[in-house]
Amino acid sequence: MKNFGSSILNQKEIAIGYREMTISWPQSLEAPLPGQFLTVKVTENPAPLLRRPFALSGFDREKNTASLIYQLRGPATRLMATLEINSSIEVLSPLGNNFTLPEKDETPLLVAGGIGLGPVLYLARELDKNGFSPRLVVGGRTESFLPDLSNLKNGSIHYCSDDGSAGFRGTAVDYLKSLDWKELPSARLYSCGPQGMLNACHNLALEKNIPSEVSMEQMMACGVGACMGCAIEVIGPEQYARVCKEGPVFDSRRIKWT
Amino acid sequence: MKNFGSSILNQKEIAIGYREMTISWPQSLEAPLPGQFLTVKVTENPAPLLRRPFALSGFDREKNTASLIYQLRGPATRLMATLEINSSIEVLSPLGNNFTLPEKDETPLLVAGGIGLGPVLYLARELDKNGFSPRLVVGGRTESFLPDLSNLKNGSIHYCSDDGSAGFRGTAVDYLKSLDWKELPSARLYSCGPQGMLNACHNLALEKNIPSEVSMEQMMACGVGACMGCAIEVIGPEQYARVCKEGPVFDSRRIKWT
Amino acid sequence: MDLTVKIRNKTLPNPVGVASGTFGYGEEYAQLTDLSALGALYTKALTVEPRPGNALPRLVETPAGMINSIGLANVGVERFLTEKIPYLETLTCPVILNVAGSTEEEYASVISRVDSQNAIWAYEVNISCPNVKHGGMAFGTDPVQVERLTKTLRKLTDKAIIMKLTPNVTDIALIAQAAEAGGADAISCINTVMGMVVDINSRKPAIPAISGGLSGPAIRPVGVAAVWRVSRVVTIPVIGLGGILTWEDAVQYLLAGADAIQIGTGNFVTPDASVKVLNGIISYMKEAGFQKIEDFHGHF
Amino acid sequence: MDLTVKIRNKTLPNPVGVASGTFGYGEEYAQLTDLSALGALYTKALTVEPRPGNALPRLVETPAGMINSIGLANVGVERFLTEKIPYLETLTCPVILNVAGSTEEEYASVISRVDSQNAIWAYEVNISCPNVKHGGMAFGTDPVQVERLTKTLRKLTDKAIIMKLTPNVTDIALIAQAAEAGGADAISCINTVMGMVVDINSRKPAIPAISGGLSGPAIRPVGVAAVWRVSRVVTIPVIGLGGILTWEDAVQYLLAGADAIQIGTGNFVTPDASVKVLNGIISYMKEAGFQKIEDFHGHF
Ligand SMILES: Cc1cc2nc3c(=O)[nH]c(=O)nc-3n(C[C@H](O)[C@H](O)[C@H](O)COP(=O)(O)OP(=O)(O)OC[C@H]3O[C@@H](n4cnc5c(N)ncnc54)[C@H](O)[C@@H]3O)c2cc1C
Ligand SMILES: Cc1cc2nc3c(=O)[nH]c(=O)nc-3n(C[C@H](O)[C@H](O)[C@H](O)COP(=O)(O)OP(=O)(O)OC[C@H]3O[C@@H](n4cnc5c(N)ncnc54)[C@H](O)[C@@H]3O)c2cc1C
Ligand SMILES: Cc1cc2nc3c(=O)[nH]c(=O)nc-3n(C[C@H](O)[C@H](O)[C@H](O)COP(=O)(O)O)c2cc1C
Ligand SMILES: Cc1cc2nc3c(=O)[nH]c(=O)nc-3n(C[C@H](O)[C@H](O)[C@H](O)COP(=O)(O)O)c2cc1C
Ligand code: FES
Ligand code: FES
Repeated sequence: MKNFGSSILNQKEIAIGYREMTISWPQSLEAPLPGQFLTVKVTENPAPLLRRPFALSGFDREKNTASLIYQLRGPATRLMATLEINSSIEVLSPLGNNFTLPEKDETPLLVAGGIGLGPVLYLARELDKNGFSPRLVVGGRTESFLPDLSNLKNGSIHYCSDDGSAGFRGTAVDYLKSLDWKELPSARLYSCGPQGMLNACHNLALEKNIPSEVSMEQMMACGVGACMGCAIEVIGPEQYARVCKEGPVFDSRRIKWT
Repeated sequence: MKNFGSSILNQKEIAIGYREMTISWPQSLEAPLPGQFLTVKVTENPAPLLRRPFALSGFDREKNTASLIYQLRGPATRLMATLEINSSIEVLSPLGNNFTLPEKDETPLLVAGGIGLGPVLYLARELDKNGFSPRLVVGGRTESFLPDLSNLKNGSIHYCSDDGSAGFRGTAVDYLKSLDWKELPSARLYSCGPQGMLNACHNLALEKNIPSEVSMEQMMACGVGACMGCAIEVIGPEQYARVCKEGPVFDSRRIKWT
Repeated sequence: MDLTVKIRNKTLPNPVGVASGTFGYGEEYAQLTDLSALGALYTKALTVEPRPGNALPRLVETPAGMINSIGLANVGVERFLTEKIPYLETLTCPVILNVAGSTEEEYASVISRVDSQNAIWAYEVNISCPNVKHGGMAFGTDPVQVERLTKTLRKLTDKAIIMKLTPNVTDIALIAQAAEAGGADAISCINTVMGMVVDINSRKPAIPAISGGLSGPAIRPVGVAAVWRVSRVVTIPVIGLGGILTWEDAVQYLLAGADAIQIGTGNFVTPDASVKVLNGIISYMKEAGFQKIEDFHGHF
Repeated sequence: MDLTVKIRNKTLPNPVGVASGTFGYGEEYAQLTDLSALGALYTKALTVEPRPGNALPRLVETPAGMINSIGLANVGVERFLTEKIPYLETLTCPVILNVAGSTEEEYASVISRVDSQNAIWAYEVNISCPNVKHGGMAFGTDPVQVERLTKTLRKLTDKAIIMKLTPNVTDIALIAQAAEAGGADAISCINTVMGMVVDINSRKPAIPAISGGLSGPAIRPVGVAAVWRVSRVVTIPVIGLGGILTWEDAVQYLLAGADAIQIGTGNFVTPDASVKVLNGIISYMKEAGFQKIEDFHGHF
């Protein structure tokens, strides 16, 4: 974990309203794992004040570059979009925990929606590299929300759109339900995206009795576990867990879904 | 007077730490006169909050473009320097009063220091165009503070630097004092720059018994005369005058110099 | 859609006003925004005698805000009647006169002397002023003084009396209740928050008065909280202000319990903020299916 | 150059501390900043019983600031002694325990139960908490309660007692005097300013507790003004905080009368803000020819 000045090496639009940014990574710093995130200080002016958290969407140990996918939403992401190549930003990373790797014989099912694409994509690529055959399911409202993803070697990518304008017509979870689950005796589910999607993934995992991890979101201030601001409700002896420290990845059975 | 969206047509460094910006001007809007200023809204974020005032340094009625010269000082000017050509800014102008034109037979003596260059340069060019022979005296600490100015047709430019690295060694007022005042029976003084320079110009004008106008500065909030924030002390029935409304140009005899 | 806001026996055409001290007497902004579209124009504070205002400089910027130390710079009642009233008479929007003083008698004297003017729609009483007879603490910090002052002024006029509260108190709800008990027709809140900036180069306060009034987006959460607390305990209309730049900010105030709002510092940033905010409120109401301003209330 | 700050019978190594609730127990920041360089580390508030903290979400950003509604989330005295003290014992910087409670007895109980710990350098008493026995108004809003609470706690320990004041009062100087009269060794000011944000999409308050504590640069002018007023009327050291991001901000506080400062929200923006601020203060002192912290005082 380190707070460092990073150079923007590249950034481009990958879907309407979504951008991918590639930044330099200090050689001395540990590589981020899929599921981990960074926080960005977007401006020296005091507004927007707080650093903004983004999941890593990729990492290249050889080139020492990391990438993130972000949606244009408010002041911070709008500012980020104006940053030119070679300009620098202040980054604090790697933060939080990471996705658990599947067992050797498990089929990894990965579900991404909206801003959840980054961490899931990173996980898919890592799993693919490590000999797994991840099935990456990407959901969006229409075709225009679906980024063009580089193909995986062993894995596969499945697009779903609510209006059927691309790929499967329906949600990512609808797609998963439509699979032939008999040929998926030992699957493991990973998801990141809107709360409703995560909850549906959790329910599916319960139904199919498979392990399931979700990457959660909450407003953050410190990002390092110091302020208790990013708490979410969990089941267990402690009522709350910190998304930035105990998370962002949680066993979906630990979350108190509401 | 209008608040309008303007395009940045050009901007470049003209001396170390000083930049000139050229912006588009609405066709329907009155032309700004030398001495008048504009205020710029630099960001949609609430910090820096207040609009920033800058004097016009030039205006082209044919092309409908205006320019300003600004010094990099703090958050607003730093942001302005990052604005790319064709990006837009919100401008409120023309604001304030303007310099009084000299009488036909008067020699206009113009004194500029630091951020006072803009309005004085605009005045010099206008006077030059109108058949006067303005003598523009530009003072700086060293050569590197002195911008390269396009030559005037009838007028002349005189550089002064405190360290003698360019032109006359000494202040702009020292230079004026060194002139042969017998050949300047009817001169008129205009100045804009640091308070000390303005005060020295005022004293010189008193000594030589010539008319003298100074362009003043004060922190501003509204820029249109509504808030009473930009008051300065003046001599007369009212204790204070608003720089944005009664000014920024004042007869130097009206100012309560301190 | 009904945008009117009832105060005493009259109605404001819409809930968006411009705040005292930030809009002069309107004339300065006439070229920049449509004055006839204003829900109300609150004038700069008026005192009996002319006041030159505070020493210089009077302004300093702060993070997402500014501090002003204008003082009660104004021309006094006499010149107000001859120099300002003629212009105000030409305006079609309601003009609310902001009234200030150092003693109860001064406030009373202002109102008595101007009350016959038809150009004045109502009074907004600025009680952030120090009471010279009570050790210089602001009128607005003591419920007893607030109730008494309100009662005194209430007797002098048939126009609405709006008491404008300072946020620099332990319990603003208590002050609002005192104003209502004294007969106020509405509450404006908030005035500026006490703040201070030190110039680290000169090692002096940035403004000679040492501390001044903080305004702008920085204090918006303070204003919204004040409106929420005040609107729980009074039955008269609450006019919310403090840090409103955009229509979204204004909607926050309305949802928190305000019946109307004012834009102060926001005018400096966006000269036609009032028109933009009003249009934004109208669009929001359309989308939400709100018919009237009260529909903003009671959601939590 | 002497950077130390004397409080009671001990000295802080330098004036730059990190504020309660924003720095955990230090462990979370150990990789990001040099903890041994801290003038003081103020821990998250400790209460007798564990508290889970407030409902979610707990944070919302505001212009140049943020509102938090963490509540007094902490593990309680028992687990503090077993889980937190061992780490705190490894730190070389002074650790100041922030103490909270709902009754005078609760505050007293915390101090009694932890006072033997050498890892605790002093106590900072958070009196922004509502007093359940006095109708829920915060302890820190009533000078009588503040003096009594300070007296009670003063008797229980030989360690320094720092009373941390809330800015949500009419006259903070009065509260500071009450703390001094009760035997406080220093004053910290300010805690957060009451603020509120409404989510205009859900039409609910952004945080379930409705209002929360505003912190960050937005409130810096409020904190500087409070330090100025308090430092005029007490003889004990004043520790200034509220909105410090940079060394320039810290110098403003010192010039306004603070003997030391704390960085709260600033840590979130710049994890090693404390080191940067300290270095900036040192450079400023060199340039100004200041030999000691008191040289910041008396310039106006
Ligand atoms: C662990 C984690 C990982 C994330 N990964 C990604 C990602 O890979 N790609 C992506 O596009 N977005 C991601 N987000 C969300 C991202 O942080 C917000 O989109 C971003 O902060 C928006 O900032 P803004 O100023 O543009 O918009 P704003 O208008 O400020 O905010 C829009 C929304 O973003 C969220 N948000 C704002 N500030 C914060 C904050 N300080 N902490 C957390 N959430 C905030 C809030 O829900 C807010 O309603 C992640 C969030 C978390 C907590
Ligand atoms: C009538 C007038 C004409 C001006 N013309 C020019 C010009 O032609 N070129 C130029 O470079 N500068 C000019 N200035 C000064 C210019 O406004 C400041 O340099 C600018 O505001 C700095 O902003 P900043 O955020 O970069 O720096 P900051 O760090 O915010 O400020 C640096 C200094 O600029 C001044 N300043 C800041 N904000 C304001 C404000 N709202 N109103 C007035 N002064 C402010 C203050 O003296 C401050 O100490 C003029 C000022 C006035 C009043
Ligand atoms: C420059 C300036 C002058 C002000 N003068 C007055 C005044 O004369 N009377 C008054 O009641 N309030 C005065 N105020 C307070 C505003 O009306 C308003 O209550 C406050 O600024 C908060 O709103 P804002 O954040 O929208 O500016 C003044 C504010 C500013 C910024
Ligand atoms: C997330 C958060 C938690 C806080 N928790 C406490 C606390 O437990 N006890 C306390 O006395 N102050 C607490 N505070 C207040 C800070 O210590 C500080 O007084 C306030 O935030 C103002 O300083 P700042 O603007 O530098 O943050 C908390 C502040 C924040 C932002
Ligand atoms: S953001 Fe501070 S604990 Fe998670
Ligand atoms: S800046 Fe408002 S009156 Fe001049």
